[in-house]
Amino acid sequence: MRYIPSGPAERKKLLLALGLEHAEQLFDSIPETYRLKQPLDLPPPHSEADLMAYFRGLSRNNLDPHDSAVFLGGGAYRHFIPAVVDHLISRAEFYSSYTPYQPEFSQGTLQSIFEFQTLICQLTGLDVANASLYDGASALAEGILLAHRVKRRRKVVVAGWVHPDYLRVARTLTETLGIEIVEVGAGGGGVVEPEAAARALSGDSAALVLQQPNFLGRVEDAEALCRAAHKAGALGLVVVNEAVSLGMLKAPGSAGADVALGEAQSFGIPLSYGGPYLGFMAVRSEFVRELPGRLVGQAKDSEGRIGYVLTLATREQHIRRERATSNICTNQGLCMLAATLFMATLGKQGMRELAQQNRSRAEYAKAVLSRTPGCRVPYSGPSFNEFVLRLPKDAAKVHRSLLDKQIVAGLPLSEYFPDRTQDLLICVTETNSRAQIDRFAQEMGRAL
Amino acid sequence: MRYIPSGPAERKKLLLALGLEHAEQLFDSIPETYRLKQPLDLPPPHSEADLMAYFRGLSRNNLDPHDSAVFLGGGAYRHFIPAVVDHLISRAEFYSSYTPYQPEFSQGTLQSIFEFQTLICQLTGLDVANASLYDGASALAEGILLAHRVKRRRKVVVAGWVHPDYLRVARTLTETLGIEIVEVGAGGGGVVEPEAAARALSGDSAALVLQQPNFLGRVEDAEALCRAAHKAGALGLVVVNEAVSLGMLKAPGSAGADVALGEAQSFGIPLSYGGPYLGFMAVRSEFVRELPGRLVGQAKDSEGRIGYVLTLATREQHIRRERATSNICTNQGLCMLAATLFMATLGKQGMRELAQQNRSRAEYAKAVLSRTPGCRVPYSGPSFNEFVLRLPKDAAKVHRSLLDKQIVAGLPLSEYFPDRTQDLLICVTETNSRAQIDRFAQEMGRAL
Amino acid sequence: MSVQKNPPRRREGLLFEKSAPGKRGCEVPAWDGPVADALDARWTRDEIEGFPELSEREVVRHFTRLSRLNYANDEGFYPLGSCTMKYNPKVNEKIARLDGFAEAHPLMPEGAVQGCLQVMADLERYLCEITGMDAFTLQPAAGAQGEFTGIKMVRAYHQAHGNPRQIVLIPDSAHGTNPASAHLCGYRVEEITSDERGCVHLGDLKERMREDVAVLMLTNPNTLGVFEREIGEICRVVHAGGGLVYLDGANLNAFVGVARPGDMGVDVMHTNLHKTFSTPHGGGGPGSGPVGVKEPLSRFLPVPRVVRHESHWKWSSDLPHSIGKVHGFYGNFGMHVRAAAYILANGAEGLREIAETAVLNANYLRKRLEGTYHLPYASASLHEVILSDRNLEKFGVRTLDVAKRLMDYGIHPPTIYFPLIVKGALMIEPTESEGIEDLDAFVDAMLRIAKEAEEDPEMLRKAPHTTPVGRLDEAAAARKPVLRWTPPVRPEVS
Amino acid sequence: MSVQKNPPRRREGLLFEKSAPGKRGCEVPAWDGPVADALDARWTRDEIEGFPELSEREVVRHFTRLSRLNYANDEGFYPLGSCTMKYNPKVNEKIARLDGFAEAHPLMPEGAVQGCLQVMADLERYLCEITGMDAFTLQPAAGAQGEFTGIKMVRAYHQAHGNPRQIVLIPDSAHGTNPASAHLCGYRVEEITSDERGCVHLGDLKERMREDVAVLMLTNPNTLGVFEREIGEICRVVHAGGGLVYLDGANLNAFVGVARPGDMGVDVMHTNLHKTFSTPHGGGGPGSGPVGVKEPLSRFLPVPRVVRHESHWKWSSDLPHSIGKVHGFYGNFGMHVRAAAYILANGAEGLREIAETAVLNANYLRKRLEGTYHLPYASASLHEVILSDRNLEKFGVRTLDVAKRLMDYGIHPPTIYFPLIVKGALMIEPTESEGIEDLDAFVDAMLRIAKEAEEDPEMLRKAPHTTPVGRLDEAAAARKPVLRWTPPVRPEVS
Ligand SMILES: Cc1ncc(COP(=O)(O)O)c(C=O)c1O
Ligand SMILES: Cc1ncc(COP(=O)(O)O)c(C=O)c1O
Repeated sequence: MRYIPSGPAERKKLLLALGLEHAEQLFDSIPETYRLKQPLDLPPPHSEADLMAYFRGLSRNNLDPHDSAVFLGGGAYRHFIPAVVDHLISRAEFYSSYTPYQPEFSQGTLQSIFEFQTLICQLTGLDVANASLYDGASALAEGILLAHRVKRRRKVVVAGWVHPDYLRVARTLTETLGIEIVEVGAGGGGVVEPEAAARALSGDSAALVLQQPNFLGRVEDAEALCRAAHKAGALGLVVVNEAVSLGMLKAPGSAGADVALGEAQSFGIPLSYGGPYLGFMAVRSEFVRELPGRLVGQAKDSEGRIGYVLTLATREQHIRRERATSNICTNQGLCMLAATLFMATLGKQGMRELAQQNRSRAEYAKAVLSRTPGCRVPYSGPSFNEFVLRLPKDAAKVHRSLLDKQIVAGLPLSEYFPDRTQDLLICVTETNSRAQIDRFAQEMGRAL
Repeated sequence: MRYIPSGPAERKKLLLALGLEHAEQLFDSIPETYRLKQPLDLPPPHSEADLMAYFRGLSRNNLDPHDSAVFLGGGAYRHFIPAVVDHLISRAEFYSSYTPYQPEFSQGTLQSIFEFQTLICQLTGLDVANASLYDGASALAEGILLAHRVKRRRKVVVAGWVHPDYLRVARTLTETLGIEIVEVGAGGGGVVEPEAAARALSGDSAALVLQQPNFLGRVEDAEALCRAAHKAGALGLVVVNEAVSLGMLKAPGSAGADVALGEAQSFGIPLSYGGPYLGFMAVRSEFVRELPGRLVGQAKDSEGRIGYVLTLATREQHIRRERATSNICTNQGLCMLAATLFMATLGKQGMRELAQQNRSRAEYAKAVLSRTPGCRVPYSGPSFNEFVLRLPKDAAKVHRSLLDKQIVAGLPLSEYFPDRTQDLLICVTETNSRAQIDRFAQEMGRAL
Repeated sequence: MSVQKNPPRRREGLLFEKSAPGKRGCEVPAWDGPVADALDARWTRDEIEGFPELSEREVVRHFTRLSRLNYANDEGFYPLGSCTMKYNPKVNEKIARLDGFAEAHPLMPEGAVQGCLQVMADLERYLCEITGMDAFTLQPAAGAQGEFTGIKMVRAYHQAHGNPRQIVLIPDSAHGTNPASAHLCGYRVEEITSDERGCVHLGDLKERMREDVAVLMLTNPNTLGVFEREIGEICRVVHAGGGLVYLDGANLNAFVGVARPGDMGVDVMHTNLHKTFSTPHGGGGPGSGPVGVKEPLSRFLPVPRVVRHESHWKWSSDLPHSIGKVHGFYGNFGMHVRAAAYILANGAEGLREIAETAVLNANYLRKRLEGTYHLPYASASLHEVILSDRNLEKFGVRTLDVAKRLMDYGIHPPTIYFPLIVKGALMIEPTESEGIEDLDAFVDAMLRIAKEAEEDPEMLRKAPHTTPVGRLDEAAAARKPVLRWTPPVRPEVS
Repeated sequence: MSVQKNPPRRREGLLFEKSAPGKRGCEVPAWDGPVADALDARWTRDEIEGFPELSEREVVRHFTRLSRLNYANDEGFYPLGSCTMKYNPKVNEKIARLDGFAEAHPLMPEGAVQGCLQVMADLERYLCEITGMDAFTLQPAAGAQGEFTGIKMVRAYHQAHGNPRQIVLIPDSAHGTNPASAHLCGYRVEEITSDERGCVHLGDLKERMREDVAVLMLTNPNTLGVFEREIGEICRVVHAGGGLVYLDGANLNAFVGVARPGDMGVDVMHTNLHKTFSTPHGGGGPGSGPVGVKEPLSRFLPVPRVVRHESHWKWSSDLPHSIGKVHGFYGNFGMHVRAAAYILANGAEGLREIAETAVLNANYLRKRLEGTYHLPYASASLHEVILSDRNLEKFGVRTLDVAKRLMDYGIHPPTIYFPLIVKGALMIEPTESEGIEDLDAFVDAMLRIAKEAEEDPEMLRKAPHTTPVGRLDEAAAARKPVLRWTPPVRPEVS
């Protein structure tokens, strides 16, 4: 097999050194009855050329991303990825190494994580960030668990439009610990009324959760909501699933959040049909010992040279086992590196401009689409790069007919909320050109 | 500019250190009259996203290589490239460094070249190979110049079907030195008769040149031809432009060649619309000091450790200036590395099997195509992965009509030889599936 | 004399230290439409304080330099036990980056992503065949999340039978994620002791196997690299008590293609695609931890499930007893493609050759090192061998010193101090991806270190000596953690 | 004591030494058709003797290790004078690898490669604008081939005027390719001496400018980094004698966007895309050396030419006076794409910023190093500065020692001993791709080395001390050249 360095000659030599005659003897400790009598029923070994041809064929069974106009968001965002990201994450030193248990041989990874932690703190306006979690959805679950540990209360209030899949995951991951997740619906403007949230909070509320911008793309009043949470003695958890918005919207920390968490796929990580993505979490410093996942800290050697190490490991499963803050072990290392590279490359100005341009393009699309007869934007308040468009007829049908024109007309909200048959959730990023937007509006007009 | 590390602040600091006020002063030594009064008339600076979009658009104006069946050879061959090739040549240590003038900082490049030289010697059956030349065509010119230097004779006999572009380049590059290139046509079998070649050779012939397999894909009798050359006191030069054939056909050195040269694009180098490719040259050891281009040799340091260095530099222009063996300086370094990786990855067995399979597929195509009514293969002798198909009507027209079916039906020979209006030069490699070949034959039948 | 032959290398500063105002490494694309009015200031922020400003060149140079401070599996031996640091085929990286895959949005209509669905359906089928389980979910993002998912299904199963039960049994040699995952599912953990062979103490198991035990989490081969021969009996005992058996399949590499957990009585298991199936470890992830179940548990699998509908693949959430979702979308698809490609590249023969070679390599190392290093358990080894520092104690040299010193020989240290049941454990897993040359180099280094322990223990205790930084003081770092860069406080200008 | 803190690193063996029978790193694709009959043995070979047999894993590890023995421009300062080791933008690599480009066969019908033709037409146009020339050919594969092409056109021009002439004038400071290229075109070379400013000695030029002089090959700025201010007068003198002026444009980076050779009287020139236009140096190539001409020479350009025909691009060979072809196809297209992308990324402002920054950096280094190191020519520097070892002579330290010692500081040495008119030259070209941090680190290292020369010259003469191998004996290597691996001769078995 081409991936294995030992050929027949070397194999023989090694067997000889062990005094064995054939490889089967290596498995003497596995009871005979369990050993396979015939080979597995799998396709035959593929040469590299055949492998490539097979998967290229499959990949071409997907929609050609360069021959279509895609207006999909809803938790995964198509953004431009500078070439440096892939170039650098493809260096064997990064991608073929593992968790930096041995710091003297892993300063590259460790320093990158330290930089990532810092960047996330700067973006969220909070004090400490960890080295990544699986994805935004599990980050929300971990955030709820953290609030539960800190507050020793069992209720969590979810305010308004939080990504429905995040909530499902959070439920799966927290319900057996007796945590109850209560949802407070949004008001007519597509955002939650802080008063409604306040009413739902009580003495057994560990946290209030809001998403910024929310699932419908609207900007929530995070400040008022966090204030309400604090009043009830609960933590304010802000979920971000379009991380690009952090270049423009008030930092969660400045809005009063105790925990900011979410998904940073937007930062240099390809859509890749839903994963691998990048969960992140940042908290106020008082909660550092309750953080789940890996943390990197600064250290020194005997000559006083600065280096970086995994630290506060006593929070983690390999030391504290069932009393750990989380069960996470392998995290999203290389995605973390991609995000670090993305943030470093765009930099302070780039992050701001990117956010602004996303909004400009989305506002433009909002304007031209809402001029299409029969269409309107039901929530008129501030939004970022997503918005709801309400059609005069069944949105899923229109969506299907536009697909034939190589346009993916956002997400029919009926996929998540069966009664919302006329709504499309539309996302516009810097990858959608003006020509695409105009064509979308035009074809929408025809389809209605 | 994003590629420049100094920003406005740093720029100011550096100017200050020089006691300058503005950058224009840096150019005081360029007479005022020559300095541009207005900016160059070029397109505006492109963001990376716009750049990528522009070039992706252009690349999609070419035929989609994965949605078509291409049967083109004629000096450039489509072969499968293992992923390791691109992965490794993309390492910054290889691709962003330069000619290894400083061996202690360049052992990676130097050892690779030493390995390449060895591999080429093994493949060609000769003693010494250089570190690359520009391409096969210029390698032929360099080979002729070498023969001219060695033999001090002014005539070169070209036997049979050598790539016409190679000859054109060789003429451009050698004619001013008074070298005369004489062509001996091929016989009816698509190969040159050794007797005819012998007749053309004389006491002022420096070399006989043959291509193996020749431009029409036929296997020449290299042994007899080299014998004839030697008899006339000339060198035998064997040109190889489909390097994959070396896995199967007799090594030029074993056939009596004094010089083997040609194009190694087939070894891991993308078609890339004609370049960069990889010229190579190997010679008998007596001619080592007449070799053009770079050479790497083994050396030792004071502790006896083995290392590699550029050597025999006195042949080269930077030392010997106008008396150098060639003017070449920058060569095809990274292509050399790609070829080394390709050869190492395929290895002894892979090279053989690849050659065999190319021939099997070509023979299959020959068989099915020649069954198409009206078509025939005019030269029936041994060939490798190319052959001529003679159609009952204008080949260029048929070629154009098959293009509409996403089939590139080889090369109409009329492009090089206006009188050969019915011939297609067809190449089949391991990248052409049986289904493609069958479809080709089917559509050919329809087009006739 | 102040001249040094080896002048100190410059430390590579942090991104933030290299930043200077006005620079950027990437511009946003040109936009020819109207610019949106600014949002009200109550919604927006000022500039991101402290965020770096760098050119593209600087970013590349910074991270290229950082990369060179790392040791790579592609560079040399990396016998990190329990992590299966095998070769990551380059073609898999290319495949995962094909535009059609890399740019597929997870909420695309199914008709526009048939290629992705096919990959996932293929992989589920391959995994079933390889493990002998009946159905797989690809959602879990890593092994630990797989454990959670598996135990959660166990819980749902017991719940459906009237009682979720309360206890999860876990051998004392197990990985820390096992108890942590069990806990997250609301279970209490009880430890099973290991017997003198390093295996589950059958008597202890029998004693603890009461009716409130939901599941036994077994690792096989266990973290000592020893096959739990009595797995048949173990399963019988647990099943007899109404419990289920969970297999931590992290060590599948030891017997892939040779035997199947599904044939041994296992009810539910996870496998780590980043171990046996070669998806790159990426400096700590991303991984993928698919979970396989036997039929009785399949109605609890996470949704959505990829199913065939006429000539197409579709997502179905029609599984009323499902535990729900554990991932925002469908799991780490990028890893699924790579693993599927790996399985196809290998075929049945190739997979078996993997196990054979991995076990061969581990036993070769054991043979050459035992004696010089203490072998705490004499049981037959499969894919990894556990040694300890007992023989070096008399020189005051510990496992940590051996590990650090290996770096001076250009070799990555094994996993150390795990499993916990071995004092000063050195957990060595060569995988099938090492040839004799590198195995021997490792052996040579280990033997030389044992000699150095005798001759110059002090030097060992200060190792490594040749790395970019020396031994770092981790204890001090944890005492006063510095977890982010902060701008230097400027002395006030007077 | 035999214990060493720094144990010797293993030498990475050759491919051939690692080979073992029966292995391969890549299989050929499956073929479901008939296998061709074997060719007659007279046409075929036996196995390729000595050819390596390795797994993919071994190939990757071998070359990854080799790569780590290299120093990379992406890693640090690389001031190789005359080579313009600037940053290679990563996006250009991605663009050149787009399937549509990378898989385009050069003999495709024009309609199937409009994208490629557009790129080439664009690039020719950009280069004309940047240099002020009237037409460009992209065929030459590197600068030296560009020189040949240019001089060959000069010859054709003179020939067309009745006499090819016999002599090419070249300043003594010129690069070795200039005389070599002139010679290859059948010309005799005469050297022009440099004056005390390092520039063309006008008197000498006038004297030598006879009617059999075909062309003057001028480098501007010259290899001392000094602008030939009198280029106007130089061109007048040459033109007056019926000669032409060739510009070696290797140093275009010094004034791109600031001034244009075409405005100075130059008739023909080459430019190196791998210098000014950032295509990667690749460890020695591939490069690309487009040649630009003024109108009177354009009818001699190599064929084919890319031309517009209605709404399409076409190849045309309709140029009866063409010198013919210098490349098998159209030149190094892969480099053309990258250069075009680089020009588009920069725009006019960006290109000018390049020249400004390159000159700024060179002058900063000059300012900080002159005095400590001897500055042989006091003329104003543009993009590079030439120093010499004169001030270190008294310690017995030479340029070579300084170069080798720089490696111990983690910095690539400058070009040394070139140009030949400076004894012990250190030719330092920082390019625009270096920021203050790296410039200062270089200065610091150079100043420390000057001090070390005083304090410990012996140590310098033995440098480098920290590289994978020490100073290699190049003279011995040339005396008994070993240019390939050969199998070890086995002692006969008795
Ligand atoms: C035996 C064992 N179980 C479980 C795990 C956890 O897997 P993961 O890191 O993928 O979450 C590991 C990982 O190291 C392991 O070695
Ligand atoms: C001044 C000068 N001229 C010509 C050349 C030759 O260019 P190339 O190496 O591209 O053939 C060089 C290359 O180093 C050079 O520096």
